[in-house]
Amino acid sequence: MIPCIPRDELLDALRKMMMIRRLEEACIIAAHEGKVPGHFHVYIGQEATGVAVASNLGKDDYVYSTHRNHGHLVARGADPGKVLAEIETKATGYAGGKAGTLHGCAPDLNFPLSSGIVAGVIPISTGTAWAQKLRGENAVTAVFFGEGALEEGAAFEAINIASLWKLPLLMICENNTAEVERKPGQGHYHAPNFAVPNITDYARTMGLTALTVDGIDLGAVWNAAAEARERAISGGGATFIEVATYTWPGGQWPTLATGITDIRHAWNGEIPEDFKHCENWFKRNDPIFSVTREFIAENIASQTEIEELDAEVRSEMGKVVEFVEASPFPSPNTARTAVWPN
Amino acid sequence: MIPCIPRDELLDALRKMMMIRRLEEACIIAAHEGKVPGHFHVYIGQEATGVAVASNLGKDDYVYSTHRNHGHLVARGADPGKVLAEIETKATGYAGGKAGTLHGCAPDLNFPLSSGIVAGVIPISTGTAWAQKLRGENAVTAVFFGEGALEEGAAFEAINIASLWKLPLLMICENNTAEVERKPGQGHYHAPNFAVPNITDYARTMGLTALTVDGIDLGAVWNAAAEARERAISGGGATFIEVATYTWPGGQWPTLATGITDIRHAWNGEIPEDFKHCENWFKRNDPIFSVTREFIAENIASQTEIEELDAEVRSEMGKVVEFVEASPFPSPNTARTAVWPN
Amino acid sequence: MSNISFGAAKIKALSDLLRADKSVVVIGGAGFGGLEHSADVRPMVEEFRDRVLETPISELGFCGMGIGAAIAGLYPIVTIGTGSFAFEAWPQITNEAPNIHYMSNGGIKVPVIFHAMCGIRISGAAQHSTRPQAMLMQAAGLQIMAPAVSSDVGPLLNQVRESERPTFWIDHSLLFTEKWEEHGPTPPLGKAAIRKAGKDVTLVGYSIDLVRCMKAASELEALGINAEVIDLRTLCPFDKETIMNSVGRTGHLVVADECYPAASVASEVAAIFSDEGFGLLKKPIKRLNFDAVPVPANPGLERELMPGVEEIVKAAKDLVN
Amino acid sequence: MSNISFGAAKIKALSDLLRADKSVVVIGGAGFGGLEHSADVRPMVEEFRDRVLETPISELGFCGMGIGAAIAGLYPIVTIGTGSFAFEAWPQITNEAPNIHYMSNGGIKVPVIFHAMCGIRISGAAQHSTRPQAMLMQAAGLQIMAPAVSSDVGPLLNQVRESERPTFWIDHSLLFTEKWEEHGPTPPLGKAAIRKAGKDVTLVGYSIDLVRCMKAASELEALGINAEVIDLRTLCPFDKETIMNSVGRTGHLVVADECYPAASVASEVAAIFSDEGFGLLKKPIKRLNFDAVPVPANPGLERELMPGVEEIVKAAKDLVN
Ligand SMILES: Cc1ncc(C[n+]2csc(CCOP(=O)(O)OP(=O)(O)O)c2C)c(N)n1
Ligand SMILES: Cc1ncc(C[n+]2csc(CCOP(=O)(O)OP(=O)(O)O)c2C)c(N)n1
Ligand SMILES: [Mg+2]
Ligand SMILES: [Mg+2]
Repeated sequence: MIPCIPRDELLDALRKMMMIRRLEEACIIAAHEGKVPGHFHVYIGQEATGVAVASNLGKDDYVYSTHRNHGHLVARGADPGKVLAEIETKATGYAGGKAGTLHGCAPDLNFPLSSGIVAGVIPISTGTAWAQKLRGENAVTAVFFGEGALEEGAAFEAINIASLWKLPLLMICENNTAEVERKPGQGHYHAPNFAVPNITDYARTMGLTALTVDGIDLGAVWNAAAEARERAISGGGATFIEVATYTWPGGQWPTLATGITDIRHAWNGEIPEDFKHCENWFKRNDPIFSVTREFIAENIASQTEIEELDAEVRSEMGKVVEFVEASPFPSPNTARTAVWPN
Repeated sequence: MIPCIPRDELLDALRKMMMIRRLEEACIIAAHEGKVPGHFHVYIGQEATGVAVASNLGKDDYVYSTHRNHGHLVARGADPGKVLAEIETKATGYAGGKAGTLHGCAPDLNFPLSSGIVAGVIPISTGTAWAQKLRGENAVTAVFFGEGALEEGAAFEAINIASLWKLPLLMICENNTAEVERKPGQGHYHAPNFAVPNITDYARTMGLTALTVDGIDLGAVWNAAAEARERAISGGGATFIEVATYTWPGGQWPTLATGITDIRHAWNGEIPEDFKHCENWFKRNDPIFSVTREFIAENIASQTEIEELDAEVRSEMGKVVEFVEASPFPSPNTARTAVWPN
Repeated sequence: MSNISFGAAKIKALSDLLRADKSVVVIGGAGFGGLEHSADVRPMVEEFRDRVLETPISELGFCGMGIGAAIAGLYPIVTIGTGSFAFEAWPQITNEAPNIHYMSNGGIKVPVIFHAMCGIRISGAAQHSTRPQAMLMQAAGLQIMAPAVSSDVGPLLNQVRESERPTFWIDHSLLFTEKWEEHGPTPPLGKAAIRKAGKDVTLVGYSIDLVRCMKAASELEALGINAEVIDLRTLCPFDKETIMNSVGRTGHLVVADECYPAASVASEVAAIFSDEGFGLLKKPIKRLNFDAVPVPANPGLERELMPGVEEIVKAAKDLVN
Repeated sequence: MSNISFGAAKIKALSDLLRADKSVVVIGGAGFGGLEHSADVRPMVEEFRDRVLETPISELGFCGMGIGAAIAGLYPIVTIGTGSFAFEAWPQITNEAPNIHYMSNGGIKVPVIFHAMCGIRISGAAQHSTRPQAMLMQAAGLQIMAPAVSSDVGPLLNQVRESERPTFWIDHSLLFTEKWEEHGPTPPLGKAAIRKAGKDVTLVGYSIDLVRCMKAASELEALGINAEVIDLRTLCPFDKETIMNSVGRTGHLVVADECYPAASVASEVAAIFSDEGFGLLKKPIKRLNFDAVPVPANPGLERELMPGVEEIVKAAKDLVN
């Protein structure tokens, strides 16, 4: 579905999605060159979610994220250069190299924190939403988390609180294991060990408005976010949005498992030799391809226009990479700064 | 409802309920004489629950409880003398004065622990049930907790685990605030701050078999427990039983708010002068009265037989009190024993 | 001494803060003072109803809520109840709140204060008697208050507020009714205070143990022993200088600390004298901690494991004679 | 040195335990070794499939589960993953497991062992680098293992098993691939080990810091400084005697400890010499801790705050010269 917004905004949304994709590709490349210290997580395959949600937020709204925060930051409007710089722990990053990939933030954009502790950020987000409600602000809080976070008691307690006090909160549960069968005792990475087959049944029983949308459907996420924000501001309380995407093959130690994105695969039906085993990715699961196809089908943009947009984004990302390359690491004498405000 | 069991077992159940009541009365009296160190919680008004559940457990089954454990211990068959002695932290108590009222246990009866931490015992009970299942035993675990425990993430995590692995677990949720309206921000003691109006909807959504029974109805609790144990042993998994009772007027700092129980009030319709304000207690909420009335109505026992039973229990409790009075406090040189097995 | 109890001072200071500034909120309801003193706390709760959030039994959830409210610009006073329940919220208190300012390179402030009634309360038994303070000293970025005298409460609360640092305030169940007031200026945040000057032996305490040290000091005077008493007041920042200066004069040191012995507040005090304070002690320190045994329900057993005034007096006598 | 890494020794020891006794179970799945080494751990998980419970992301729940399974007579090995996640389970680890035996006056045993990969792992950043060991020393009733050498793993695991005590086993993310083996008898449970005899200075470490002390010791030999290296091995029980005896000979002490400085393992070591070990030190101790700053993501900043081999060598030199 295509969101009912002006064309330029539609193109801007796709542009943001492409920017996230190129940033994550650059991140993986940098990682394999040993430039990303520590364990990192990429947002490939989930770009539509972050962009659709963030595009519906106001500047006074707050955004919280998790270990998988790169895309949320860019979607919120963060400077990709400062984002990638932080991922590589450069001095020019949003946190001067102190946060790294796990704890991405953009304080000036009301993006205070990404917690690396599964579900850790959810209780925090309820407090921010409560403050907004207490002050009668026309603002909301959006918190992104994975479906695995629901297994933590912290998520339960926060959901109960959000429901009891009808908080102006958008709980975006990114279920990136939509295809995985739910059975107990699954050892592999973030395999669902949650007793409720349909996640939203749980949220609904807890008293939240809850719905599931398809993570490759920009419009569906867009509308869900818009309605949720409207509901939150008009006192209708928190909304739980499950965004369903299939597991991206790039895995837990990210590799370019689906290659460097060639936007033409969106329409030329080709699947590159090396990636024949990832047919679903090219045919269905890549949200950038699916949105591109929709845009072309609905004459929002031509193939050429899309290719131009893509080229623009790639050259901007090229500059980003240069900027990060040229950026220094933080000076040791910053190690002890910013422990306390005063 | 009257459980379909032989008369002598019915009388034994009522006897146990009376024993719990007399023990709690003795406990409150002792407390007001300064003999119960620390904060304590009594089981008055919930006697039918503990007795009905415990009567359906086998000797290899395990029982876990909370800060409100006195009644569960007696129902499980614990020696009332050793229970009251422990409450008064005497050397003759089950834990030699180390556990006190909060942490009542009876190791020789597979009653390992009462945790004073709300919901603390629930995860532990799932581990015991899992062990029983792993070893293919014909045994189950029963865990008692209050409705307030559901507000803790610990309870959520344990429920999820119990549901995923279909554990042989009886989760007895004693909702002793059945009459309290559920609205957020209630400050008074254990006021429900839980977003799900019907507790069982939550348990059911989590995949457990769940039902609600009336806490003054011995037979209803009895049958629920019997079926739950059967289900657990035959691989049907855990059952969540909400037992609903009204808040007993004795309150958070227990006082004899409904007087010393005079069993004749079960049938003579009188409400003592000082307790006119507690009409509901005498007419409906006292499970001992209600069970007594049923027994008489169904000719299980006559008023005289009930009075004899009551007299028997009172005299036994008299001996219990004497025993505890005569019991010494633990010797200081036991303070450092039993920290570690070896 | 004075007429205002520590608890009364606490409630007054909190009320003043709430009255002075609409951005101050309370999360957790009538926890201050514990059940015993909830009646004293209720009026404050009623007066500021609209800014008091009485929470579910969800410590992890509502402590996180306090952090999020602080990030949004409120000043949340989070009351946890018994100190043991801080364990339920441990991930938020020790692994979220203290890190956020640093992880944002100073971009985000988290001015939240957690309060809990900690310590050996007489028959709290094993699970309701925890002393989390030494554990909390291992959470860099968390400020820790542990005052003892009524006259410290108001000024400290305000200093903490101005510091904008995430803070844990250690209350003690038995301190609420204690009446001890100091006249003269309150030391700056992070400085210990000499509550009584003396030349023979230094007694170090904080929270309820400071009260015990003061009582011990007067008993010692009667025995002709002139003890100096130091009130740590805050555990992070931790004021080594004041302790070293005092021991430099007395050469003798007794530290009273309800924590378990290993890696305790007393360990940190003792460690000073193998380090910066090397050579200042004339004799070995006397470390008085609760024995390394779970807390028993029976008061006699509890007392057997618990250093009190008597043990402080004896320790000081052994050192001086 | 040897050919078997600490991690390999760990997996072998666990597998032996599982093979030898059907009542041994694993809760938490392939946590040992962390993600980096999950491939090494998988075969064990597969071999004992039916006795491995791979859990939800519910540390509080599954650590409690371990306790309940232990009460029922199993021997649960609970693997938490990264040490920071132990905070999620803090109420079960510190306020249930260590109290149950005492609260039942010895009637109930809780033979459960928790494992976690703790410490400064290089860019774990603020939330994944916690060192919970000093905090855990404040939980009386909890046994704490923190071995460093491959040859200790098997014997210690068996001794812990036999002790039937609730135990927390501190692993270190960087220790897994370290290869250090000792020949000769393993000390009894609770005793420290002298890993290298020396006369000039005593270096005390445990877990990864012991490895650093050993490396420092050989560098020091090259400089003509003869260092004695003590491996604490267990933090509770805590073996003061071995440390005192060594310092009695050397008079100089360096302790390396990744914990934050206040109320740390190093504090406890230092405290000995203001107390039972009074007078044994010829010079002030050198306490090497991670600075009291949240752990930054950038490796250079992390290194700036983190005492390594270089700092141990320098500290020892400063003491001896
Ligand atoms: C409390 C806690 N437990 C375990 C982990 C380790 N861990 C990191 S990411 C992850 C999986 C999270 O899955 P999900 O919430 O669905 O997020 P996703 O990675 O799929 O985006 C786990 C278990 C953690 N970071 N925190
Ligand atoms: C983790 C924790 N938080 C708070 C408390 C204080 N507390 C003791 S009993 C209680 C109310 C529990 O209500 P419920 O679970 O319904 O049990 P009930 O007392 O009604 O039997 C509370 C909040 C506690 N013991 N543990
Ligand atoms: Mg996921
Ligand atoms: Mg209740």
